[in-house]
Amino acid sequence: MPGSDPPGHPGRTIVFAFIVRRVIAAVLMLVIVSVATFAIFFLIPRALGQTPEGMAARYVGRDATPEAIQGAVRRLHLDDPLIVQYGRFAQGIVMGQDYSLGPRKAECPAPCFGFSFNNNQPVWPTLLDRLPATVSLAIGASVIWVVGGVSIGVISALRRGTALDRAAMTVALAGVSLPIYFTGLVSLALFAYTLGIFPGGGSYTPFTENPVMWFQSLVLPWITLAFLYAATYARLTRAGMLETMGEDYIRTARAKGLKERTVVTKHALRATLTPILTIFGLDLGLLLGGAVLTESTFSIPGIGKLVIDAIRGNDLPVVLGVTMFAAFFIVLANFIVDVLYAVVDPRVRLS
Amino acid sequence: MTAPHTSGASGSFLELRDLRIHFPTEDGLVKSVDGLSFKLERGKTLGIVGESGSGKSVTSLGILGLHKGGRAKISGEIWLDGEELVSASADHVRTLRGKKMAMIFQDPLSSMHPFYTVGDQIIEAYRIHNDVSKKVARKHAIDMLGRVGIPQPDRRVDSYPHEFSGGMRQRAMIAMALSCDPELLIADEPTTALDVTVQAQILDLMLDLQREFNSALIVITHDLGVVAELSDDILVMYGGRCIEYGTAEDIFYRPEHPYTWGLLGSMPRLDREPTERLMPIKGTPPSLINVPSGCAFNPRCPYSDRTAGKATTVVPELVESDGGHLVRCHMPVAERRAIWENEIKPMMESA
Amino acid sequence: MTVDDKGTVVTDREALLSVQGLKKHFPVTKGLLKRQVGAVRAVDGISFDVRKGETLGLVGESGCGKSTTGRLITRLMDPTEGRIVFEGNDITHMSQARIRPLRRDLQMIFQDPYSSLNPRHTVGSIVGAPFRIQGVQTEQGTKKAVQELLELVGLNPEHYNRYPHEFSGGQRQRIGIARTLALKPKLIIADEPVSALDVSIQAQVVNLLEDLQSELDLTYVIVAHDLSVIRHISDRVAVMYLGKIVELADRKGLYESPMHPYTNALMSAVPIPDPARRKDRERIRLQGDVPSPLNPPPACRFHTRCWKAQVICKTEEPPLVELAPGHQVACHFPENADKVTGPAAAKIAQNTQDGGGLLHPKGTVGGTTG
Amino acid sequence: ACGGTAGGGNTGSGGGTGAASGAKHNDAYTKVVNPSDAKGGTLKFALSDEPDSMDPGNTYYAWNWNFSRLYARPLMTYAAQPGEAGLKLVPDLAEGPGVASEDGLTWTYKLKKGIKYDDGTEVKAADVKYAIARSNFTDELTDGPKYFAQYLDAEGYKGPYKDKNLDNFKAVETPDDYTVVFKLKEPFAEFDFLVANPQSAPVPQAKDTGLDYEKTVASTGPYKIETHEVGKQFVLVKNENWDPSTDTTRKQLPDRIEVQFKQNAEDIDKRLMAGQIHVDLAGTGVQTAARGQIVGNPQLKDSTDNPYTPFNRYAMLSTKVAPFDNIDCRKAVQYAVDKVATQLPWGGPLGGDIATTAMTPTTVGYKQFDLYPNGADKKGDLAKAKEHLAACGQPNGFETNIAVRGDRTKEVQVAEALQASLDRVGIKASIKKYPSGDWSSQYAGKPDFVHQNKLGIMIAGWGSDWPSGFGFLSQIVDGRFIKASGNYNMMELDDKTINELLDKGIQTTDPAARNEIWAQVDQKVMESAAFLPFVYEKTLIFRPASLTNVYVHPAYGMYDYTWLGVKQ
Amino acid sequence: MTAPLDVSGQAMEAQPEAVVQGAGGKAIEGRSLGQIAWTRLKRDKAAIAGAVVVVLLTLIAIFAERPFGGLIALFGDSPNTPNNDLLDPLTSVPLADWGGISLEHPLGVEPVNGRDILARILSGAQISLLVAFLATLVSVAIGSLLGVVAGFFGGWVDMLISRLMDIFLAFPLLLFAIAIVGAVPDQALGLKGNALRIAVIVFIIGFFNWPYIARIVRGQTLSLREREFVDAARSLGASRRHIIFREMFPNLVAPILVYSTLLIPTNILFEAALSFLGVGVAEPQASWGGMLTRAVDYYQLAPHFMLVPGLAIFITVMAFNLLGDGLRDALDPRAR
Ligand SMILES: Nc1ncnc2c1ncn2[C@@H]1O[C@H](COP(=O)(O)OP(=O)(O)OP(=O)(O)O)[C@@H](O)[C@H]1O
Ligand SMILES: Nc1ncnc2c1ncn2[C@@H]1O[C@H](COP(=O)(O)OP(=O)(O)OP(=O)(O)O)[C@@H](O)[C@H]1O
Ligand SMILES: [Mg+2]
Ligand SMILES: [Mg+2]
Repeated sequence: MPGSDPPGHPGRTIVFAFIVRRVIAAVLMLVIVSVATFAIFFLIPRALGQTPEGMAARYVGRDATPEAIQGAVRRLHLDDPLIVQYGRFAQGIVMGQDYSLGPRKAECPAPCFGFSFNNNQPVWPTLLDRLPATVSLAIGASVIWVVGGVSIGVISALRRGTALDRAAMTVALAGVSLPIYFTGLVSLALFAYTLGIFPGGGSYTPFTENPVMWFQSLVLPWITLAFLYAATYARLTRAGMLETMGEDYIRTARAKGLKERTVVTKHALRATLTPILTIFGLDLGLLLGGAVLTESTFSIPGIGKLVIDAIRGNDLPVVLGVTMFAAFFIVLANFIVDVLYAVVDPRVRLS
Repeated sequence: MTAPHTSGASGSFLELRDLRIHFPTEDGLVKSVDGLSFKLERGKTLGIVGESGSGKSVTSLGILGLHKGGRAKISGEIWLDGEELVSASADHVRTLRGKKMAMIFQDPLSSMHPFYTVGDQIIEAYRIHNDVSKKVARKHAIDMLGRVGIPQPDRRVDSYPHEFSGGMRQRAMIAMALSCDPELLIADEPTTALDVTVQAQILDLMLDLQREFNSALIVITHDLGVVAELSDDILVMYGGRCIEYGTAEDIFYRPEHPYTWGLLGSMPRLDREPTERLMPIKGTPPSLINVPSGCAFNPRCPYSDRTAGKATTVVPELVESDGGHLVRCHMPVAERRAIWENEIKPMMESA
Repeated sequence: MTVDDKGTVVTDREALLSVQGLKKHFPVTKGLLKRQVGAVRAVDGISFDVRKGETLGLVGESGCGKSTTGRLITRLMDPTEGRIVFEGNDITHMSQARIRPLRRDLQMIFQDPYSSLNPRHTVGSIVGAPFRIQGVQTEQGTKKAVQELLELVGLNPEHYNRYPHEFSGGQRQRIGIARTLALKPKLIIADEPVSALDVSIQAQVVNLLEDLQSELDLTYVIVAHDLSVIRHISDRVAVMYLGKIVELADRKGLYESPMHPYTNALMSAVPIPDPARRKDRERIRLQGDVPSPLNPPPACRFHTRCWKAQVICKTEEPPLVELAPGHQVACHFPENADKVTGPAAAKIAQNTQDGGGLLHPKGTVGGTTG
Repeated sequence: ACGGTAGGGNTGSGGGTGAASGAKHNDAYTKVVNPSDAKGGTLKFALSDEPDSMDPGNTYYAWNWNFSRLYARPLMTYAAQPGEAGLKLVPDLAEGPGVASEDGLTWTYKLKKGIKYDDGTEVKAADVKYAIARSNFTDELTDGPKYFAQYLDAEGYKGPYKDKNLDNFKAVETPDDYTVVFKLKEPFAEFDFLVANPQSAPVPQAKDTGLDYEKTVASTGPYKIETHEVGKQFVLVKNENWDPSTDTTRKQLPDRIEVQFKQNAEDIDKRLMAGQIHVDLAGTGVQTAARGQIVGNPQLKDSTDNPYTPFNRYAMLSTKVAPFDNIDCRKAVQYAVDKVATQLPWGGPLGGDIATTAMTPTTVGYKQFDLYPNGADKKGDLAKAKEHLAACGQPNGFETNIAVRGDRTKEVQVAEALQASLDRVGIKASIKKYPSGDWSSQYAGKPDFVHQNKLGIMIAGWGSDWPSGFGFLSQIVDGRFIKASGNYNMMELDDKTINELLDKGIQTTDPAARNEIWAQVDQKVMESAAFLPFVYEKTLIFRPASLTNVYVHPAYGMYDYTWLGVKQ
Repeated sequence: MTAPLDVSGQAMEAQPEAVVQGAGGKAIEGRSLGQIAWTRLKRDKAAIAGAVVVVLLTLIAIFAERPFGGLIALFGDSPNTPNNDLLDPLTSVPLADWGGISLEHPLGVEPVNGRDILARILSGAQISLLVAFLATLVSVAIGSLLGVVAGFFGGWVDMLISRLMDIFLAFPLLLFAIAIVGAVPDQALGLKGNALRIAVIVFIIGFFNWPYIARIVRGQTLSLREREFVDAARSLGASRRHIIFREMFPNLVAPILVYSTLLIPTNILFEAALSFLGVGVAEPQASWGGMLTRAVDYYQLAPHFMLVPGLAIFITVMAFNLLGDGLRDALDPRAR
């Protein structure tokens, strides 16, 4: 409503209500995601004829007796109705749960995503344990791609039609078109094994252990991952800049006598980056849920590697846990982006 | 053009000499402005009227030097207060923008940056040309907002453009344009987007402010009513050229160009008895790529048969008919006047 | 139009269209559960008749509900309240299926010549669409009929296979008009038919509309914000303010002796293309903007900007009544009061007495300059 | 000692490679390379996988049966010797080999006195009994084999987690603290092999934490657990309470032993060659890339050994799926197969020797023979194959399916090679991939499924749990072991002679006579033509120069992890 | 939200230049928007190059194995014939240098079994393109339909579909794909083997990608719905079906087309990634991603084996992207 809002609006309650609403929506979404994930991993196999025994057989030794399999079925509650299994799963997340280790029970405080079928470790601490690697990868790469991609995009847009622009956009297109595992392998072959500049795959070292090694081991994955995204961001930024530079308010800024650099950085870039921020948030959220391909190419012990291994090993609780975790990050990113957007773009503030 | 530019500083505050602004495009060369000349003194108002696409906006942006660095081809001379702007460096012209000359745009919403408060945008305009602290600039911005009639300027200064109504936005635009006391103010369709009642307010405001600042004002519009309210002199543009120029009285009481007659005849008027029929101009505005040969208006001109065949072959010159009244028409002065007096005027006044 | 004691609508025999107490409120919702927290009162109880063969003009500032009215009459929107009677049929709540055949007689011209034509269809298919949609067979075949229509609106019939983007704004508007005319409607609602056009083209279209009216015996409701165009084209004019009709009169009465202060202000705000008159003109300058229709001022909606407003204007809504023959006004303190006849005059006199004093001290809200 | 992680990072320049001591390729196969008694240092292992469990009672990984001896002493163990001598069992916790009763139904072991856990308490016979109970009779510890449950006479026993009273476990008796008596359902002459399994390593009931016990195993060996971060790393330090005088097979050289799990396989090779780590714990050899490097570099090659693993890689032809119910059709396959091609996926000659028998060369009782010589170049005898096809009534070949574990790249490649070689004689085989997780419970190990889906050929592999003909063969060729699910006799060979021979063998107490019988079984199995051996698997394992006391233990097919020391 | 694929071009409008210039202009020919787009596209060399490659690839995919063994037969070797004699028995890599490139094997042979790489690349092209096309078709079908419905009907329908999109977007697609493909039995729905695999992969990719296209279509529909020609049709008494299919749909074709062209490369990459992770089509059927997986083990010993399928994917994806970008520019009235 143009001009009708008295200044000094009770903004805080509105922001609060907005946040509460979004949180409720996010939680609802997570519930749905968890149900769907659960259905996919537990319902589909059953629908396809998998029996509880068949599932249990994967988790017992090489030639387990039927009794052992039955025991595993009981221990893992695989014979419960699915709804009960889901209920236990959900309850575990909210209230924690116990788990029989044999002579005694292990406690798994909330949020409990259950125990790995394969090594009996609680899933949640495993996830937390794997998180730093993924975060290292995602954050480092995102810094590179945002800085790189955005600057290339801006320069390209400003030098539209020049050889520089065309070259940058060709490289960007290549970046989007190359499968990340391929770039990863090529860069490993080249920089790690032929030239020996960087350590090879599987050399990830936690930051807390050895920051120098941490950095060295992540340079290649960062660059590889950033290459893919930088390309996308360069294209996005360029398109956005071209559009923004044609906006009336840019003309106004020039008409005020602003220096071109100010026009570009303060006026054009600000407006261009706002929608890109949204995409960035979602991309980062997605990555935090596990950069599956990058992590498996470079053997980084992150969430993505964890889940691939878990899927291969049929470790359902871990798969379930990671999926939820990943979905959580996506939902969280969505939420943060929404809030941030409201901060950055005053036009959406009150809606 | 052999004459050295030493002819130099013209006496007028603003003088355009044979300004041409052409845009090379895929479809051909767009001759948006093709040989435009006029003079304007301080404290005077020039109205430029013409149909959509006749080159009005391109002219005004050209004066501000906003086509520099783009793909436009500019030739001719623009003298502003003794300085030639076409040949001046882009950076020098930039320093003049905002301070020496300023502009008000048609659509105030899209012409203001959506992410910055109105105050910030005025402050920015002020601080480019005045080395003052933020605080001082803010005070000035509040001052300016107050002067253009925005209620509670000290609170509204922190509003975003979208929180303003259309009229208030246009006031804010004016405040921004006037923040550095420009000597030349160009208003490109300042009221087209507004309701009549608000338009009346803005027109009043512009008149008041011009009187107060004694600046030269160029008002661009296609509403003859608006020019009549504001202008001392009027320039009628058609197909990138001036086809008639004169005082407001010349244009409204003694128009000599068939196109001007058409404009006047097309307009239903509240101040006269309603006519039976309007007198439209047939056909559509010309393409600026393939300007009709000869007189650009000839395909639409009901009198082209009275030009002894010159209409389609010879480009008419802009000739002074009397006392500064310039007309670009092949018909002899006497014949034009006769047509106006005997055919056009009576029809327009008949009920 | 009146309602007899049996409740059936007895319409003016001449009235082609009759609108009574028409309202449209757009709900404003909030939150996850879409709780309604208010309503935009776009159209808030308007009544008028349109007689056969006449042109009714609808003017007002942006956002006062003109387009909404047009869309309600053509049932592109469902009214919140009120009644629309077209040719004796109550179409207020008629289902789309039942209203379909009636649409042949009730057509609409749109404002934006760029968006009102589907860019992916040829002129032929655009203008021929009414035949196809309504399943009308023409004697000469659709193509021929379309070409005739194109000729009728002054377009080259050979343009049959062209696409809209190949035409200028004025030509496009003609295409739109040709489409409207295809089914030989009785009533045409035109929403700002010329606002998007250049003056010179505008005149062409205005002339065309007038020609067609006399040729085809059409009835128009023309919506516009340009008072001079409306004066040129209309027989009667309704002035709207914030979802209400504040004044409704024939052209002469309205333009020569406007009674509602708003009409007055509106007219005097129109710039006059006569340099001589700018110095000596008496102008009424309204202050501020139109209030939000989300929260319109009580009683007389104009009282916040009216220099004549008194306390009564804030408490008692003036009804739209006929103050002079054929001249309906909704105001407690009309201008040109000398024209007022009948009991209304007394009422006004009484208002002037017990009005409760001016709401706005001189100069703060508007008034004359000169 | 020094040499923690911090130092490890930057060592290992090019000089780290090569055989410093002048050892040659396969030297560790026959003798101890770099013998040394120098103590100290940190021995570093890496594993690309993670273990099923580090609990000796709950693991079925071959390397872990080797490795767990560092902290768990079973009743018997293999002699610490390279070559055939290493396949001999010697007493470990026990004073001597088990004594069987006349009827062969009880086996009695006497424990050595004075063997202590790392906390100083003495090992009691009841702890051995408890270890057997928990590892074979609970729902929780499912990862290890269940031989004791299978052979002991423990009808109705619920296991120690459900029934805390150990006295109800009647199949094992402990008349005193140093005597353990096992009661069997049937005579079982190779019982000593069973108790060489780490499951017989004692566990004090009070210390048992079930699945979590792998973090706190009560050590009887030369090392004890310092930390165990499941799935990440495992650290052993010296066990002061280990008495070398009671232990003839182990050494205690490094101060510290570290294992990192879940390391990148290729990277393990690189670190091995750079000397940053000492042993690839899995013992399955280097990856393809490293192999290529090693093959081309004689110096590197001298640092490697190429031992047999306990595995035979083979295919089984289902005798119940047409047309393989006809022995001639099976023989046609035996002749048609290009064994060079099926050897390639394993890594060529370095990955395994072309196999012609069911038993592997490192199994006691192995005899070499070849019933289906398929050409001098081993690429198939197509003429003979066609002959048998004709005899089988399918002169133009037939269609069949090859089932394979889809996630086992090498096996898939073998299937492809087999497919291509059979194609030459008109046998059109389609490859069916199944997930390895459910392979034996749902697919190839489920005869019903095999019949329904006409899985004529199933690619498999088998490594024996103890290196005898019985250990190797009984599960895969005994007709009475055909199970409705979890079946390993996928060819469904139910030959009376074979079954009887197996029974006879396991009751024969004389090792020589017994071994003769195993060879006969092998012969019989091959005669059925349902068993199609590809290779006796070999690995190419790398021994960094810094490793001392290295030799390949034949029972495990990898280095003896209890002997290793490191140079400092 | 990934906007590289955002093609929200507000259809064709407001192009004063395209207006017929009555006087002085050249004789007017009726040019449809498609023709205009085509003229513009023709000027875009990169897009044309992309289009040429796309056409070639499509032909290759179609004629790879048919008729009569197709292109593969032309070049000699069948994709599944091993050539063990070309391999070093110790390392399983090609004996000859350069990965065994020779006249018979123009791109060399695979390690381990010596299959002809060219033949496998050609054969793999079928899978890549088939999966990508079909999956795109599925997404486009679901996405356009739901997008139009959401945009057109608005209200709770829109709300429901939009939430559904959010939920779908919150699923980690790759994980699901891996899990589901892994769980698929050998035979179901009357399909078996690779046919079933492909069907499942197509379904998953298609089914989880629809929200992207639905978003775009919904946005377009929303803006189209506001256009007056929709009102015009309604005021003529047009049915909803008429409005959706006759009025809206022609205007949605361009963005859908552009988006599809840009979705295809994404899907090619996705299929390759699935194969790379070992859940794609089953051997011996060649697929590019599957070849890359195998190459991983040998990428130091036989780098050509990694490069060839990698480049194949790259070129294909690049070609589609170039074409898509070009189409977008050609169909977007603003991009000039
Ligand atoms: N950057 C440009 N490149 C190419 N052509 C241009 C450019 N800017 C303007 N033109 C063309 O120049 C002509 C004149 O444009 P201009 O904006 O001056 O018209 P105008 O008189 O201001 O019309 P309106 O009343 O619609 O604002 C138009 O035909 C326009 O298409
Ligand atoms: N679909 C809608 N939902 C909510 N509010 C609406 C809707 N359509 C119109 N309105 C509001 O109703 C009021 C009247 O709108 P309407 O379009 O009828 O005005 P108008 O007189 O035609 O104005 P204009 O001259 O700008 O076209 C405005 O305040 C507008 O914001
Ligand atoms: Mg303009
Ligand atoms: Mg409107």
